[in-house]
Amino acid sequence: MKFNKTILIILLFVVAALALNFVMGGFAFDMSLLMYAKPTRWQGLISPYYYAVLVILGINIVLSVSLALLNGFTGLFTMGHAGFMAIGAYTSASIVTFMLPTAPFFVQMIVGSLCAGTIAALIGFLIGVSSLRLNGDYLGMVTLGFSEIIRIMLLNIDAVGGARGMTDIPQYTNLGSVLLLAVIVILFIKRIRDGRLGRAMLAIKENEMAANMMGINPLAIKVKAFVISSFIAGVAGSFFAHSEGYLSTQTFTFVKSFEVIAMNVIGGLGSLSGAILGAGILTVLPEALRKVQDITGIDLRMIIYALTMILIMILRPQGLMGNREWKWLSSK
Amino acid sequence: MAFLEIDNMSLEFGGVKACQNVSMKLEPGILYGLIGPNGAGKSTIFNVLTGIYPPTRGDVRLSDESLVGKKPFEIAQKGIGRTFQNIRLFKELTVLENVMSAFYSSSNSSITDMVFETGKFHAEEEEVKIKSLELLKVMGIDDLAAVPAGGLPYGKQRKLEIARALGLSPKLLLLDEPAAGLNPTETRELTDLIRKIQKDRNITVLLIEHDMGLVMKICEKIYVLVQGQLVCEGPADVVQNDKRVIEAYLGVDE
Amino acid sequence: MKWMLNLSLVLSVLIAASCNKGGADKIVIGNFGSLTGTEATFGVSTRDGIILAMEELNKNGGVLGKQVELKAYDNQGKPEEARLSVEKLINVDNVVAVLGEVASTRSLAGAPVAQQNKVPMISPSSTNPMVTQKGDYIFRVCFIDPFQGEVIAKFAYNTLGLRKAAIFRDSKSDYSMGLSKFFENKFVSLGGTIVGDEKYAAGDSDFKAQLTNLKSKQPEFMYVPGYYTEVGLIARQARELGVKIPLMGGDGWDSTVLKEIGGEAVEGNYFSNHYTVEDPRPEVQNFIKNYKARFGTVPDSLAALSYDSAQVLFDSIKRAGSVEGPKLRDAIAATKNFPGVTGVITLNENRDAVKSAVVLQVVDGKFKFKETINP
Amino acid sequence: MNDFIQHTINGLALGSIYALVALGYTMVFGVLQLINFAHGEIFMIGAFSGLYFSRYALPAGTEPSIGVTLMVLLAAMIGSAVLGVIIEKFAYRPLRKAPRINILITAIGVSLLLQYGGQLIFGASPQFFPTILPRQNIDLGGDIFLDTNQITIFILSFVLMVILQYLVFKTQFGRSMRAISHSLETANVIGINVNKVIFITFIIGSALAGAAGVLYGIAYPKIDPLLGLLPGLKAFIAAVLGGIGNITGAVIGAVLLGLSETYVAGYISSTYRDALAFVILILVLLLRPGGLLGSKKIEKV
Repeated sequence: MKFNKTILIILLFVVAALALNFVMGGFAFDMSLLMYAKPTRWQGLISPYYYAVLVILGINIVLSVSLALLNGFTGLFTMGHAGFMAIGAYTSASIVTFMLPTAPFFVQMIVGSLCAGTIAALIGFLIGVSSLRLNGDYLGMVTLGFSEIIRIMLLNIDAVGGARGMTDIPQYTNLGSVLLLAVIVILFIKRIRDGRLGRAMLAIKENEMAANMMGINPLAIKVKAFVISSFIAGVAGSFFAHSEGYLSTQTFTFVKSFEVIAMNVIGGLGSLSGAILGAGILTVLPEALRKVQDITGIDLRMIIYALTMILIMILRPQGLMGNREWKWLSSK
Repeated sequence: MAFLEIDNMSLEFGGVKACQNVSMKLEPGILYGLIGPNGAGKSTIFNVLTGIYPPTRGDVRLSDESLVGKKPFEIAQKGIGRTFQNIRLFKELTVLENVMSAFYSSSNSSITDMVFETGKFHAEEEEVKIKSLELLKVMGIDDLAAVPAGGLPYGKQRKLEIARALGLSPKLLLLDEPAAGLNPTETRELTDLIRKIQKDRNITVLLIEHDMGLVMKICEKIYVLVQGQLVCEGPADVVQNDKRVIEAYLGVDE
Repeated sequence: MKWMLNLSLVLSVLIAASCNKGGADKIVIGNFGSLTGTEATFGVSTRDGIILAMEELNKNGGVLGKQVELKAYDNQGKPEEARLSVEKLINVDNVVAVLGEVASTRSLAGAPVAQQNKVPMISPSSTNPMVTQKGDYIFRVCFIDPFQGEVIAKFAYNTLGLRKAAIFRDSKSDYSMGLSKFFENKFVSLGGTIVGDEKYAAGDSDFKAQLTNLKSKQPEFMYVPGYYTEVGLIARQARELGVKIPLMGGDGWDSTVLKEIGGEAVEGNYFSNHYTVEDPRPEVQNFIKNYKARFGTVPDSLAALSYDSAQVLFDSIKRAGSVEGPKLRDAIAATKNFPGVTGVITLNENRDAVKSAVVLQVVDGKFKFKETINP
Repeated sequence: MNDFIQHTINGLALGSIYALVALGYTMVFGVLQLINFAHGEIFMIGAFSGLYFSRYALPAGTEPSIGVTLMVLLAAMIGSAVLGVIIEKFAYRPLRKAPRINILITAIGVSLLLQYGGQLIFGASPQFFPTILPRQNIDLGGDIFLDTNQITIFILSFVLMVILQYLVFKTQFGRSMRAISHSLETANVIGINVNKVIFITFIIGSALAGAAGVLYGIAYPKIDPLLGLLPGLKAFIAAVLGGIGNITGAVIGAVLLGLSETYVAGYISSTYRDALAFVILILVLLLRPGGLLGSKKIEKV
């Protein structure tokens, strides 16, 4: 019974995504176009600016939800999410640009994002195995360190543009595919959370010692969570790369990692709905605050942003959602 | 042949001797007590048994297999379940989920099963749920299954910890002061429960307890630990009349 | 399914908002730059240059009988924000043209959007050759890395007769990496040798390790094509280590901050620039005077370039008689001998400015004109 | 060989700057077990307090002298201490019992707020830090140069370390501090005024950061609102390297970090100089989480 319902929901989303795709991108629906056309994103109902914001929103949701698996469910405080996103973005961009420049875009998309995820997961595995014995702030600092090292290395690889950045990356990401990805990732994470793996993660977060005494291998579970999370971050990076069409290491700084953490925290650590809500707020808020800039003439966005963080931590440390979930994401 | 054997085990922390030459032999299906004044190293023995601290010297064997060097979760999987003196529940999980978490290592649905919610996944979840509810019923807290564990009253948290430990289907159950902080009625209730569980499941129980009455009443054999050393072992009447035990208690404890 | 309702509500609000068009009585131009973050000082100078140009224009009656309004958006130094701000400028604020960015990285991120929407974009100071290759709507009013890199190579080799160079470049900055590359090519092809090559990263404050290394290679001069934010300290530390050879750089040096921070250490050093404040042309003298009056500081080269980019844009609007993308584009592309602050600007077929460069020397805390080098 | 000596001098000088920042870092951590991310920004505010003090409070044309330097140092220490106390009272104190991740996030929030607030107030453009200490370049012969500033800073960080060491191990306040760092609850129980001790710790730690800010300004006379970012991170790494919470360790870690950065840039490659600090951080945390001088703590069960 439950099984049927979820299939129905997924189907509904696929249909909705395709419909959106049709309206906004106008390519995926037409099978003949599918083979050769590059997606033209500049048609349809809404302004390309809002379209671009929505695409970024989708990518941010994916990032935020994947981090929630670590931060919220397993209790691992990592500050290196931008690093995995960078690996995914650069991997996908390189593979598509150098090896599959003429392939139909859906081949590029599938191969690109899978490779991005796999490489990110592989590096995530190596980092995880070596550093997940650490806890708390120390883990945060080590992951931050790894992410910075990744960034500095990318900056010094000339093949991907070095300081100039990588240009002319095929832009095939469109709103439909991003939304579809977001939905798949949300459901994926939700189901992991609700299964025995998720219970083990939560147990480790709550009390690692007790989890140990329940026969749960904390390191193995943490590494699993880390690998899954970096895989998804890598895929998000791939979608990001092919949405921007341009990559520079300036994107993947510590600030980006912190933004994703902030999404989790504002929404409520430990809540999947919170991670989504947080991503929504932190994507839309900075854009909405541009209006403030029109009035004041100076950019207060980062200040408002920082203040929001501090105030939420002090006044509502459990975040906007607390531990609650929206109905469709609750475990029962 | 003993089922669990602690063989001349010593544990030192940077020169401080927490346990010295402790030897114990536990037979299957018997309820043991471990008593001693505060700071005698009772919980430390539990921590060595469960692999949290590796012993400095000596050996610990479960069914003739050495546990030294094994990771805590491996030891747990081999069938040693425990509770904690200062309760360590998964506070934000529900009561039911707390117990279900103990079935982690005995179930085997994969990530794919979870993500696609396959039949196997549902069957296994269902089975674990039923078993967990049974355990809760045994402890008399099945009506609270959906409540977050952190919200339970103290006494019920103690019971839940035992139910969770039972989820491992342990051969050996280590209970660390299960009656601490309970009122006399609750203590009596718990005493009966422990005995009942031990008998019904025919498991070995090692019980640390401050409440002498409780220990003397239900334990078939009692070990007395003073300053990291076993000073006496035997049935209640032997222990009660042992000079060193009386000295230790009169001299040190309240 | 309440959330679905919410989603559709949000969507419809977004759609409604996107239909909001700007007033027709004004011409809106856009600027994107890093107004906050590590490169904020460059973004702020650039924006101020545009503001000055716009205010002067509006005081004189605007263009095509309309007043000009500027929308300036911050991108915090992030390329993805740069792209988003260009999207917003073009699609929401309906700007007729976009001015920006300083850093080539962010110009490269924003340019494709302008190109796709057929809205002209003029970069005041992105020097990477690739920027204008993004399409026929992308222009710049500065010279490109190859030319500027060669300027110092020629000057050092021909004028000063130096043969051994060391390079000290900013690995984080595309500008610095680009200049270094073209300097190296030219200097070597002229017959000079590069004896040392070290890197630093913008934001560092200690350069002594690298400088000690470069010094031991005994070059006759050191090429440090970075921004004034670091060069002042580099010069200081070089002198503290007993490095007595001249340092040379590019237009990134042009700022009073360089003189303040570098103090005596920058004395006698050379850099290539677009113009010299000694130039008696009224464009130059008025610009410096007005900028000081308006913002209280001496303009750096970024401000001068952005001022010029705005001037070129206004001139092109006047010539085109229209603000429609294609017409405006053609007018900008036809810019010829425009008397800008940073020189006489002619755009070539690659939409790059062709103009001569000057070499300046720091003497008594002033940037003294040394030589003009033509393309 | 001469190069090596010069590199060593440079490395020691760089290390002593890191040490100054690391001392405050490690002190706050020692008491609160809190990575005070905003420490770098307190340091930045110290530098700006010094700048504005010497620009506006001192009569124009004041000649650089040791007296002037001490006055500026004092002003900066007061400025930073006030800021540190404000941060402690409004951002950290309400969170004393909250999970550590919340405190850490608040700390990062405060740090961002000060960075961007600083850009708003002080302007984004770098400013010249006035010469307040007479300096001389000493030619040691063989093309090796030593700066009097380098010596001053080196000595100062050593002196501060000794003073702190005395404070922590020889005074009543130090005993209370150590008690709190051992266990906040116990300290409460045995009648230590925890809030007061933490308050004073923040004053001292922040004042140290303020002093470091001025000395940094003297050594690298270019300051901007984002100046705390990199030294803050490096100082943290230095503190971890030496064993966080350990005062001597912070200084040793800082000097080692300064030396290794200089040697790597000098002999291996300057490309990965900034990555080096992170590599060190990772290696230390993975191989010896307690740092070089730290001890391994046993988790209480």
